Amino acid sequence: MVDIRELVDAKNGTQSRRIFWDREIYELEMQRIFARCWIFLTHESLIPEFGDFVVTRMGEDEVIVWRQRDGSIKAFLNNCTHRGAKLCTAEAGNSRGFSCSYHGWAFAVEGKLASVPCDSAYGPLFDRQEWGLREVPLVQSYQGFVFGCMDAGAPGLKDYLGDIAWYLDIWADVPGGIELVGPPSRSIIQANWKSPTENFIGDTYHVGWTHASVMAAVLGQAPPQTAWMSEDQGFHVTSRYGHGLGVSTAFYGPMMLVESCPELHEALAVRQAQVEQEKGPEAAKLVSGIWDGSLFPNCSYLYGANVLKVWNPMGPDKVEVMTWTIAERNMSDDLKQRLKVATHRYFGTAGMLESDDIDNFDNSANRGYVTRQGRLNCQMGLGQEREDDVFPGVLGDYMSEVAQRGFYRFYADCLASPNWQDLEEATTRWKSDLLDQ
Amino acid sequence: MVDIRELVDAKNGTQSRRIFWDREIYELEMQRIFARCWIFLTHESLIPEFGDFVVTRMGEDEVIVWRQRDGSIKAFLNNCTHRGAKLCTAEAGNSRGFSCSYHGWAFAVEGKLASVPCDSAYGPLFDRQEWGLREVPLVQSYQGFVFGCMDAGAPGLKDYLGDIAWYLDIWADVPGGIELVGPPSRSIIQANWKSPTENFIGDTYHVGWTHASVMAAVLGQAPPQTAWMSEDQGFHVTSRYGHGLGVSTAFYGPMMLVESCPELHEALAVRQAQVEQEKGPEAAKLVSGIWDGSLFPNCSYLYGANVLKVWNPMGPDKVEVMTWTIAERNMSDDLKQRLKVATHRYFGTAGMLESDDIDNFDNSANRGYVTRQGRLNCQMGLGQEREDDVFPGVLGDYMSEVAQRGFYRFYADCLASPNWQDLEEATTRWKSDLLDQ
Amino acid sequence: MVDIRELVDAKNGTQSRRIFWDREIYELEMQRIFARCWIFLTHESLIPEFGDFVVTRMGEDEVIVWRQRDGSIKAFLNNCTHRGAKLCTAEAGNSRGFSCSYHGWAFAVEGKLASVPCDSAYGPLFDRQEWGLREVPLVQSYQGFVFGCMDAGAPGLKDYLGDIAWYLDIWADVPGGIELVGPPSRSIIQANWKSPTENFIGDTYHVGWTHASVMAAVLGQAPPQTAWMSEDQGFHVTSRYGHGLGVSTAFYGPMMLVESCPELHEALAVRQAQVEQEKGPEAAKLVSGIWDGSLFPNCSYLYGANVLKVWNPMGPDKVEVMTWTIAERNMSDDLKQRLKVATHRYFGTAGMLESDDIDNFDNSANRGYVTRQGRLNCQMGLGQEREDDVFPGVLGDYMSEVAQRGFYRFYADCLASPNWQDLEEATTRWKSDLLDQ
Amino acid sequence: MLNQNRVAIEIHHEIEQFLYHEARLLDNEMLREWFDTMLDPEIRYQMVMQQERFVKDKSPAEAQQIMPFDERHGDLELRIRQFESGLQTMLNPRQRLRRAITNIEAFHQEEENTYLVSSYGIASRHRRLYEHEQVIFGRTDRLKRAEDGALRLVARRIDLDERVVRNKNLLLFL
Amino acid sequence: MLNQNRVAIEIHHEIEQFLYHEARLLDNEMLREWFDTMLDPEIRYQMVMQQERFVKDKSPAEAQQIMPFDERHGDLELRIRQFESGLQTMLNPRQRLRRAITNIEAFHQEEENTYLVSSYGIASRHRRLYEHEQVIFGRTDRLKRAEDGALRLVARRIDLDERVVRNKNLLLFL
Amino acid sequence: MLNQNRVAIEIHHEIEQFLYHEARLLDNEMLREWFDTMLDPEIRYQMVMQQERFVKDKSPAEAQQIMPFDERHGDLELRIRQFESGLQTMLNPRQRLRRAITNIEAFHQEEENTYLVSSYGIASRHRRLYEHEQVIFGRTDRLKRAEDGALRLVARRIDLDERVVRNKNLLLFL
Ligand code: FES
Ligand code: FES
Ligand code: FES
Ligand SMILES: [Fe+3]
Ligand SMILES: [Fe+3]
Ligand SMILES: [Fe+3]
Repeated sequence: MVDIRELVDAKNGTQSRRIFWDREIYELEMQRIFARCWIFLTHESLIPEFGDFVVTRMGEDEVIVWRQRDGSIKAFLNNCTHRGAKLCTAEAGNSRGFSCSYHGWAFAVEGKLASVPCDSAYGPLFDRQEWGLREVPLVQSYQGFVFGCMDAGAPGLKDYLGDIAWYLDIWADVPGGIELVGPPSRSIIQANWKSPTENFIGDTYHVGWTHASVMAAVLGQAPPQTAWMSEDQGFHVTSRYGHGLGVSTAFYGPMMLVESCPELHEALAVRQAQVEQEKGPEAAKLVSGIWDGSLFPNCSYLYGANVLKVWNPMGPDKVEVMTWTIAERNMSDDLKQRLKVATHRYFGTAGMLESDDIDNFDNSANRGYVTRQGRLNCQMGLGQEREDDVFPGVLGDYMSEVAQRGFYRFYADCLASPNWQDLEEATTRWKSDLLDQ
Repeated sequence: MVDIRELVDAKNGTQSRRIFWDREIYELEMQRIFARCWIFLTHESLIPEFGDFVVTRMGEDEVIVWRQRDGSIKAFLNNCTHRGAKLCTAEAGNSRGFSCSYHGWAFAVEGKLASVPCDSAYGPLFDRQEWGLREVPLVQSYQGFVFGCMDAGAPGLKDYLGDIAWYLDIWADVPGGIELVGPPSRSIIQANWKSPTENFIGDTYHVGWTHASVMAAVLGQAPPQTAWMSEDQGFHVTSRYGHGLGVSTAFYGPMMLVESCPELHEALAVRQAQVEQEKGPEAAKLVSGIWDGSLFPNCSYLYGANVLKVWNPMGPDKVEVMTWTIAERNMSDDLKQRLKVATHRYFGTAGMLESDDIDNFDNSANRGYVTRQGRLNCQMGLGQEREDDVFPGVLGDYMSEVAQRGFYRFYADCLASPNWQDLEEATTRWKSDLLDQ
Repeated sequence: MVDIRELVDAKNGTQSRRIFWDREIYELEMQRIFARCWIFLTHESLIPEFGDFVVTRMGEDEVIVWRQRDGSIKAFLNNCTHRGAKLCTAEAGNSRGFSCSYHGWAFAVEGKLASVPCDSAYGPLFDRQEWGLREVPLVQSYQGFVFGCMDAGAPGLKDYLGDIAWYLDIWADVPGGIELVGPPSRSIIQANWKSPTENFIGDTYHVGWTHASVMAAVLGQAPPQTAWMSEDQGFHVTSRYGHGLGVSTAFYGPMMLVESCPELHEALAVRQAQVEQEKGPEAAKLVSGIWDGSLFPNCSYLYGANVLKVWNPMGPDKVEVMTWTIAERNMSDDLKQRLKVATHRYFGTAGMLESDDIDNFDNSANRGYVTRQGRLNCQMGLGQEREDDVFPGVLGDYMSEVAQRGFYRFYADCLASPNWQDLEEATTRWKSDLLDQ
Repeated sequence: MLNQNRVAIEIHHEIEQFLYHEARLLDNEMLREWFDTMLDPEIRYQMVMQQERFVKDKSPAEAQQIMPFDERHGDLELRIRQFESGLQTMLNPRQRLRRAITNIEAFHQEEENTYLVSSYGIASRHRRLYEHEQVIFGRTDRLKRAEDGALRLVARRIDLDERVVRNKNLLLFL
Repeated sequence: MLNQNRVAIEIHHEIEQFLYHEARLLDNEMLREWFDTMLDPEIRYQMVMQQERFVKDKSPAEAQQIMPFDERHGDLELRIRQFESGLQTMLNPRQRLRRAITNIEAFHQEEENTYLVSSYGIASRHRRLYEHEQVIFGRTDRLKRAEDGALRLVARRIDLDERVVRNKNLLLFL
Repeated sequence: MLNQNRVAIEIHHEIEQFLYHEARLLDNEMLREWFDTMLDPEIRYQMVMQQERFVKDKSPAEAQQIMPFDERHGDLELRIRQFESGLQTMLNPRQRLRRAITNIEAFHQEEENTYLVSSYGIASRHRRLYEHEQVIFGRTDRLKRAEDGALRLVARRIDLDERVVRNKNLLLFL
């Protein structure tokens, strides 16, 4: 059995390289993380109408996310319960039901086995009610972001987001709401799913170094790496269930987008005024910044650069990256399309920033028996965690690894806990553990 | 250890998805099924002369099947016993011996290590007699079909075929005998080996649905799926060791072949008369029908469409498909060649019917930890098993899954039994278990 | 747990096929062989100057081998200790330090973490001294060949080479020393790493058979296989730690090279005179022969054909082959380049001899559950081992498998021993065990 | 295919464009247009794979080769009707096929206005999210100039280099 | 792309050589020269992938397609400046890209001296010791003869056959 | 390879057909015919791979490159004799090689009747039941018109894009 506490030293901020490589650990992650936590499915804006659906994954399980007649959303395993063929072969569309390609069992939008060809051949021992699609037990939305959870014993989505919800509201609770502009770009990279997630959760550190080429192209020359660590840069946050984010207020969030989307200037000013009114001036300052963040386990976003990412695991060494553009619902269609192009220019599969990052995540660096005995360091700002009057969660400097440490703290708790009850217990004193350290 | 009874509920006709995915189960299959049961090797007609050989696989073990001087057939592992290099690199041919490419050890047709270059260098501790090719312990034929078995404790081939032999005789025991026209087409598909096997053993259900495009092309429009379930359609059979087959007497067997092979009309009439005389009018009716069948574990055939298939496992998610044309020995060479083309038009790698099927077998549908907790349904006609005065075995309707259930019943017994003695015991009451259910 | 003694019968010279296939055995090899024995890293001539480096592998662990300011050589795992990215992405070059591509941690030539960008963000709990590169504990040279060892408890390199050092001196201890001409060719083949190693350690047997096509091309017709087993052909040697080699004095070593490198004639005569003076006439005779040899576990060479090979494991079924040309330092640059071309003509990835060999090593011959129950034979000359007054080690005929048996004897001891102390004990009576047999 | 019978540059260009046009039609699933405008009614359309036999093997060719296609005009039309049925789940969502054609050489045949054409191809198929397959082949075509002046395909033999098909199926025209 | 508008053989040859020359420039990392000599200032440069949708899906094209590139002259120059920065660790050691171009067909456009060109491509990228990727694509270009008599690329649409990118990235010009 | 030295269309066509013909000869294992009819006795035949070095690396080229082939006429003949020996188990059953050649550009050299030719290639090898390998390469050839009027290959440099060979071996002519 895997010894979790040896793998992750949450207190000292170090991890074993084995968590990025071992198949045994990966299988445990599938079970205790991806079949237990809230997993991003889609945004409501992508399936607005009755019958709209997208197909996505929770861990390695493929699910259909489907708008119901009553406007609610359900999710089902995308597999026929008869002889097991894949049910829906499209990524997205609109349908009130799917017929299996093999023998024609027909499943309705609410998951029922609606009709069975030649059903009179079945006989009385077959009970059609029992063989509907297998439903994801929990599906809930927050700010239109739809999440699913395979474990009926999990806390509700809002509780799961915890301290982070306050922050999400700042950019997502806009009038009219936000939306994701699809379809997502998709690519498969050689990485463990945790590598890009930890990068987006709080890796201020790499920006000035890894992305120097983009800085040089855009700004004429690359600023020094320390440009991202001045006093008033902002902060990073961590939270009970591992989610984290960072805000730099020293940089103008949409700086890379405004050339093709100048309307963003004004939209941002409007939003800033709204937030000031709703949450006060401290919160309002965040609006014009650039944010990075990840929701545990595998959903990341950049506000300012306006991208949302999902890092779908495909084995310990492979990730499928999905990327959407974040827009406000009230924007014009034309602006949304320009935004889509502009965000992909930097963060798509041909993205100028994205391309810089991928080698850094390459999982092959963990190859080797001796190599994997080694530990990794995540100690920047260790011991400097703090609380704040305005900002929820536990904070660290903008240039710190407080959010990554929080991610691995909860990661370890998750793997070590056989169920949500134990997990709740294990994390109940998370804040004092951190602050009293 | 794998819990077989949890994986397969033979009584209720359900299976765990894990049997199509787990490497651990697959390894057990290699041991307890493919190194124990009778495995199709070739047909005698493909190696008629002394020295004729084909190379094929039993499970993942590669074997040379070789015609001996006395007309008997032996089979050997296709590997040199010296440093282990592959011995024969051709698929088929004629040779009285093979010399290993590495150091030239020469093995004779009967498997002996016939000569060792530089043998005087070996010294007295080396005993050449001990290092012949490893022989497959049992090789037997039925109607010219050659099977091998790695377990010397297995029942004889005729016993192993059991109730099914009666049916095979109908189309294979023709005057002059039948033959396979080769070479086989070969392709690798993403499937577990059980998926195509269960399809061919009794999947009437999919024909009208999956193959609607062919029906439309051939008939102008696709008939409804229920067209295959009328009263007098025929039946499916299952037998003690998992073999099964089905006959539809409502369809004219060679309907797809007669356009290019019109001689089949008459041949069929002749054969029908013979069978009537030998086995009676009930049996004769079957002659003009279309049959599907599989011999446990991985050999399938369609009489009427005249193809024989082997589904060679290459891991839990990969199968190499081999396809031969079935012909009567007494047919003209020209007819045999036309038959070869016509059968491949429908069931080759570019076959119009075959191509429809492959997605349905795709093993990736079992990806996902939660997905694999699910069960699959195989209950069509459950509880409606019956015996018949004329037809051996246990019968179900033509539109039923009786044969698939029988396949998985024996599959489970096979995996659960450490040896043939236990396996014989486990299956001894198979018929009453089924009928009294 | 793996039962080593069942896998390798050192006394009788047989092995289980499983050692060439099983993942479990492979993992144990990584631990008990590649993280324990001396592994070839490079030759001093390839990194002559301060800062010169090459990147190579020890087992699957990638290491930087780096010339220090004081002329010594150190080796380090090629991975950043921060978040684990690969450090050096070149194969070779010159540098006094490497900065990680991810966040810019900078490591100096002696392995220290020399500088950390934004280090003031770290805080007092971070100790930079602790996070230098992980160093290979032992790095030593013999005749300029640099080896590393992951186990600090290992005997010194000279002791590890044991009886073989005497032989190496004959061709490597030349005035001015020898050097390797790079860069190496690299290719990946489907083989277990032990297959090519055992081939080079003593496989006289295959030469006349496998390479008959080259003999025919060069000589007009291929001589019989027995041409390599005359009385005065030479001998093979095995030694305590598994290394072995063979010398044929009946063939003129550089016969394939002299056409493009005629200077070799004279160089050889000069060297022969030197050796006669240093080690006597018996040793001198070896100088004009052709030698094959492997150092346990995975470094091979041919003197006469002047190639050095490393067989780097990439899983149980894959090897990366690296090939260098052996030259004398005092040769002219022009001759070295001609030698490089000529050696690759025979032993590069397009090499006329190399190409003949690769199929023989193909690991797929071990596919199959029943196949892997089989054993392999390595008994040529078993029981004919002898000692010699002049030549160190235990000798067998040139046409024998004495060296292969010695390789697998130590291989088994290595896998069975939990540490070097036990391993020393297990091998202490190796010679009498062999000779009294 | 003797060197001296090579067609003149203009005819070569015409043939090359004919083959590229054909590939584009097929890649765009315009099978009926291909069938109607480019094929001669006398078409013989073959795809051939060889069994692995030793070089010295003496068995006749038909014992060594397998033909996934050996079609006449009517057989091809039957296959096209299957594609036109709209009922193949395999093609929904649509697959993306691309036939890159290279190494075109054309030679005059004895019969006037008839050309023997050799070409190589690399066909790629992408389908569903993750499936990607490639098939490498050589072709020997016979082209004839029809009465309307346009070229028609009279015979095609496709030689596949692979013995074991790695494609999900070969239900496609190369 | 009607068959009858095909350009004459000389123009076809010129266009073909233009595309091969372009591939060679790009493969040799001469991006600035490519930008300066082969692109029209009005260039529209697009790369398109399609989401997997059922054939009968009725949603508009922009809801089904994703464009890793939809660039104008200035956007392309920005990207070239990134390559020229010398700061991309991704390109050090250098990668080896090779764009094999096939199936070239060229047609006259209504506008004079303007050609519609269809071509296929197989681009390979080798980098580091073990990475090898391939991307298959079709291109539809618009070429214009500039005042200096030379051809310029006015528009390019690259259609990728793959839905899920298997390349480490697509930071390259096809 | 300056744009302005491109050969005229007729010569280009001749060179293209020469290269296709060569590929077909080699693919059909007619090595001796290739050797006798297409190679100049002064031939220099090189295949080159590059070690992975940082861009700024200052070591000389020969310290960075490895040549699986650097052959003269006699060396090539030696290799052909190996193929002709009939003793290579590697070639029995026979392997299937196919060299798809693309991106051909040809330029006049200073020396009369001499052409510098750049081309790309994708060579595929299928062998045994399951082996399939591909190698991507660029070639720079020097062709000369011999006294008999036919073209001959005087020099060939094959640049492999891969650093680590994935083929079982490279015992083949590209
Ligand atoms: S598998 Fe879906 S209907 Fe049978
Ligand atoms: S391995 Fe077969 S003769 Fe040595
Ligand atoms: S991973 Fe190397 S500096 Fe961060
Ligand atoms: Fe980044
Ligand atoms: Fe079917
Ligand atoms: Fe050899």
